[in-house]
Amino acid sequence: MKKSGELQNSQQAASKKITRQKVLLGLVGVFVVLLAVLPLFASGFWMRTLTLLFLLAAMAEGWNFIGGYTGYAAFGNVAFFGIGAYGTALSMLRLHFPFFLALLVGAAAAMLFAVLVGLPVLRLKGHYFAIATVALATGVGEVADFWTDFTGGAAGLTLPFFRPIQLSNYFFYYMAFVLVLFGLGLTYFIMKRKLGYSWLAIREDEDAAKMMGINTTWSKVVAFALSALMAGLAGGIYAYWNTFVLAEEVFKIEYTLQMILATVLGGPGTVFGPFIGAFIYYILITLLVFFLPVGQLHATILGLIIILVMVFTPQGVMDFLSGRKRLTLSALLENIRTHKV
Amino acid sequence: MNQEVIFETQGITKYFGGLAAVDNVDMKIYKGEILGLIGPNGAGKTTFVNTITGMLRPTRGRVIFKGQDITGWPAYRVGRLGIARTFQIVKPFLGMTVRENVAVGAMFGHKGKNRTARQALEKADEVLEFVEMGHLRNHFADQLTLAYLKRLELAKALAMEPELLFLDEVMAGLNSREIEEAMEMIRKINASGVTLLIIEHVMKAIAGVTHRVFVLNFGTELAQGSPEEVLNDPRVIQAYLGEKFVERQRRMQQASPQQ
Amino acid sequence: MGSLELTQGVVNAILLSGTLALVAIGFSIVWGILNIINIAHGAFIMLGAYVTYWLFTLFGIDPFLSIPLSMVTLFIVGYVIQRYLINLVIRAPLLVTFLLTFALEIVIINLATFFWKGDLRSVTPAYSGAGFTIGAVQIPYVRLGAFVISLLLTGLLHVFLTYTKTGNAIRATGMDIDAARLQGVKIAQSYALTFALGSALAGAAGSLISISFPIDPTMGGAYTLRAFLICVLGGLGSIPGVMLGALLYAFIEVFSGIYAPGLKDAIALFVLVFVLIVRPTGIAGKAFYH
Amino acid sequence: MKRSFQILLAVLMIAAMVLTACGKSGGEKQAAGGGQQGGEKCVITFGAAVSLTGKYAKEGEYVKNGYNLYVEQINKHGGIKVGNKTCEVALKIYDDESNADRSAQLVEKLITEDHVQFLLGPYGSGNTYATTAIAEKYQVPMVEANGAATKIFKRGFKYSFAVLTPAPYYLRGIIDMALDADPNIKTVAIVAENGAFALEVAQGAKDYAEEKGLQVVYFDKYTKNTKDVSSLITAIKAKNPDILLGAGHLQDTLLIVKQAKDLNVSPKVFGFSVGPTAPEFRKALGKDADYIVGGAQWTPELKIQSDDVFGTPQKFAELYKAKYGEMPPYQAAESAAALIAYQKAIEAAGSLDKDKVRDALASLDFMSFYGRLKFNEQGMNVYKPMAVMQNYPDGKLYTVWPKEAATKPFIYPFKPWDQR
Repeated sequence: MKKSGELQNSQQAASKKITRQKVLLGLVGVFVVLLAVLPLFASGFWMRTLTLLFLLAAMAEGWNFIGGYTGYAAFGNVAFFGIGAYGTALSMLRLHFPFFLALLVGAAAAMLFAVLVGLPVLRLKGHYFAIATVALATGVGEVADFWTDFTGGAAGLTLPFFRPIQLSNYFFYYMAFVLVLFGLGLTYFIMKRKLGYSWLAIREDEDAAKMMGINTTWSKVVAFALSALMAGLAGGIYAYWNTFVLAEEVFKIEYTLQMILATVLGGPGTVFGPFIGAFIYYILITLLVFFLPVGQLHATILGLIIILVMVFTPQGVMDFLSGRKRLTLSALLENIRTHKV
Repeated sequence: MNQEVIFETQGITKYFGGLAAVDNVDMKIYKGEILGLIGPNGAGKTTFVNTITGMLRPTRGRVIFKGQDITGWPAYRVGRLGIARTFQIVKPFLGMTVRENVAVGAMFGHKGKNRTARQALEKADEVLEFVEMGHLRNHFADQLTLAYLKRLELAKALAMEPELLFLDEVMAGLNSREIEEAMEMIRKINASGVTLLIIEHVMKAIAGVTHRVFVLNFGTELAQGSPEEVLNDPRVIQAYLGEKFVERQRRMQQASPQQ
Repeated sequence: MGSLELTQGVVNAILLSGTLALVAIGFSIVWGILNIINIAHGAFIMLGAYVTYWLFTLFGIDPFLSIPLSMVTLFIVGYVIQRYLINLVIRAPLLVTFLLTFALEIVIINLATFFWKGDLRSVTPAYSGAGFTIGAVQIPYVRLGAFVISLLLTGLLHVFLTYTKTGNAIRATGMDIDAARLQGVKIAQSYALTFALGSALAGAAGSLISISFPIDPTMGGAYTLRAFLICVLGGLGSIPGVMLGALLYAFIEVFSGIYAPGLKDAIALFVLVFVLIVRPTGIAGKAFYH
Repeated sequence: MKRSFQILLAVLMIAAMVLTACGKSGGEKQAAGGGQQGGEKCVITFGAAVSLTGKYAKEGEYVKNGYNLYVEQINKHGGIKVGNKTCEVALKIYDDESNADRSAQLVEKLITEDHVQFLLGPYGSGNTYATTAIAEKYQVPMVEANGAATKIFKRGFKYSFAVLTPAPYYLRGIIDMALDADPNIKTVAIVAENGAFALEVAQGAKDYAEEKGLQVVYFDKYTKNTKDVSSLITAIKAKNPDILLGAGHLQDTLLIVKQAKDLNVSPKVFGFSVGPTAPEFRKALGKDADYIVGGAQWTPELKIQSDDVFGTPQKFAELYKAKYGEMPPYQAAESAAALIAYQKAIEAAGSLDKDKVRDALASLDFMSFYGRLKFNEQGMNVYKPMAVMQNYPDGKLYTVWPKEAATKPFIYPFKPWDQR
């Protein structure tokens, strides 16, 4: 009797989940199409804003692999962005590679770095891992800033314009856009496969995962390297787009925080979370800067928003979107109940 | 029962700092049997299991599985080789559904290599039927009762299709009806050809299902033999009574302020 | 290398280590007992610095005398923040508290910039820059003073944690929260006190820093990172550990500063990562104080 | 209830669409100069992204003040002559938060949505880097006044111009002055912030010093936003140089002076590229600012007669002080000068056509209250010498170099810390 009851509502839950995912998928689909045709009527300003947004979303999707699915609080992913930028720029300037080849070189460099660093650092847990990654990112940034002979140092590197110049806006918009879609696809693909499950298992309980036959070191390094891939590609595109690379710009910790924020806002460990989160976050910022009369206090407003999210729904809006939770006051308060002293 | 040794430890020893948690233990497990491992709290039972399953590196000694020396192997290789275990403190993957929890075992366990994720999920359904949790497959693990969590722990291990299965206090905290079910389950697993080593405090279960019992005390072997002879062995009884006494003392100490 | 560089460097390092220890100690108890990485620690230091600055510029109060005031101010700030904000998410995953304190930092810095402007300010009492020389080695009074006061406060903290009821309660909370509860420790209360204590120490550090270095609203970030480095180098969980870490870090910073100024931080950071990797667990000492 | 998530997403999309489609309507509020596209009466709108928050908030404010002061004055005089009619001048300023990404985003907005005719520069080389690229992309002229790194102009851009003297020239005046005061000066130590601008300043100084037969005994760079340079000072102390030159920003300059005093380092000449001439320098250091010299793009004491709206540096200073209550820092002057360059170019071109104005700028040669405005083929103003100012014990700043512009003699040598 009891069992059959459970059976029913579990099935209901399941079916409801399915339909919701369908609806969600549909909506995102519409959204994507709109974005694809948007350049036809968007101003240069909005093209730039969205291009930056896409690059951010792509980085967030990358961070989601290690931070969202595998549960390792990586706070140094900007290193991959920076290395991608430098790798691309240097191979364009020094080796005279065409952009696309250079882009791959940059991404490869980022991934290589991720593997070399990941092997030792991914043995660390919690805060120690977090700060080790921060430290590495900052350190690498300083080296790039200081190593004048190789990276051009603080004077930076200048890249040629994309030609024909009238098309550059479109070129970079679609580059970034495709990168985001690639990220979505990659995420979806992996999470349907063993690798994806191994990440989840590691996030939930690394010891159990080990005991159940998962080579955790390997899984974690792959997650790290893939997040490096996304950030590296974003960095390469960014470099060519801005036509210059300065260490202080491409290694700034703000980027790390933005990608984490986007992911957490949207929902860590979900396919669409980082994408949606990036949108909420970046549109919000733009609104604050341009359209709200908050003078120079937009940073404060942003901070307060983060605080509210952290207090009320650290699982991100995807919890509600995917139907795992319902958007009710009690659902919001529940979080406090479960997390307060 | 047949006398083929499937698993063997030789002089396994594990030191933490200066003191030995497990000291020079020789244990044989015969194919197809259910071996009970008992001993008072802190006797080193769990440490012993951790040491021989690759969670910890032994300080000394050898671990042999099916004639192969697996001493110091990383846990995941041990798992893939056909040894599975459950944890005394259950380790469910809370953020995943019951079905996915079990599927992980089927993906990476003994026979996981030539399975896709989808096939693993199907395998998971089989196992869930076997442990009678099929109706819960789409629930998230954090929605389960303790009894079901314990059973999920079992299902995850079974999905690995092990030849040798270590059960670490799967019955602790269960009521007598649930214990009956669990015992039934263990017999069923054993009947399906899995060799088991079960760590238990529930003597009724030990007496009920095991073929042999191995007693650890202060990290060393105290006795081994058939359930009835071991459970009536005065040394064993003394060890347990003593343990209660020690237990009471520890409580008293805790009540007084630190340092 | 010149022997002057060497000796002066050593002196600088030792003097610096005092202030750094104070910078790190508050961060360390919060981390050790609440298991929170307080990104806003640097912002608190900044606030402390500004308290001293304003008391000095508006009322001409001597910077050293203003230390207690900035400690009290920050104590209150810290208490409120912990009691009514962080306590709400204290048991959430690390990422949450991490981002929460990060957001706090953003808000504090932005408000500071908004009200006090982004420009650099200095506290220059009559005796600033004065000092005495031993041989060719220069010892500025303010830095010596900062050093002494840091040691003093650290000592006081030790006494407080070891010999007072509240201190014991705090340590108990850090050791075993349930045991502490059994002993009737009010956890929420003791958490708030711990955080407030940490903030107060940050305030004191800020005051001292403001005497030797120019200050601005964004000054804090660098110190937060330093605090972390020091905690890791020295090992989390003990006051002597922090002081050792501070000394170690001071030497790294000063001497990499002499021989490779541009790579100052990079060197320190790579040392950190190295330490973390060679003894990943070794450093993670049990998080309580004794 | 069940719909909540759909609504949420829908709202999200609509928001995005609205912003994108009719984004052009946004962003009016921060316009400093009112009017947009002129119907009958013509208005020339200049746009700029300036740092009003973040690490360059202070400098950004000077820049903004300079721009605004000019606009106010020129409109008082009726406006800028374009052919036969005079046009009022409007200014549109955004806050770039001292962030290059934001800076680029805002300039793109100024061009594609606010449709400003001409662009003015931001503060700092980093942001100038980013924004000049945008201006070039849309072929809109940008006259900037606060990015001195020559690297910006070595990209072959056609539409970027800088009114200020390029970085490598910053410290030459001090070296000349020092040698003039005491020919026996032998050694110089140079420290630079590790930044595009500062490094060029330092390199320029190094080359020039060696050219003048001085021996550079110490040359190194320190991390950006450093909080402690005592190690550096210690190293320098060991070298005991005659001249100590610093290339960086106000922050570092203050730090170096404070800690040089702590460690009792007293060279005969104590000079910086940026800092000693800023009002905060004296404010922050009090008596310790005495005798320290700094290169200045411009000083209120310069003896210049010009027929621009300000006429003389003194008049500019007077107007500035009346409006903002303090003596004008050089950033304000050069920012105003950027607009003067535009004015003269537009008047010469007799049109608002971007390319005509651009060509007029390229061939401009005009003596403004700020100094000579003339650009080389790269768009840099290498024709204006740098002045040197000294903090006098009487608490005031005086121009001490070049001799012909000097209002007081250069006090030499620097008075050692321990003899004060």
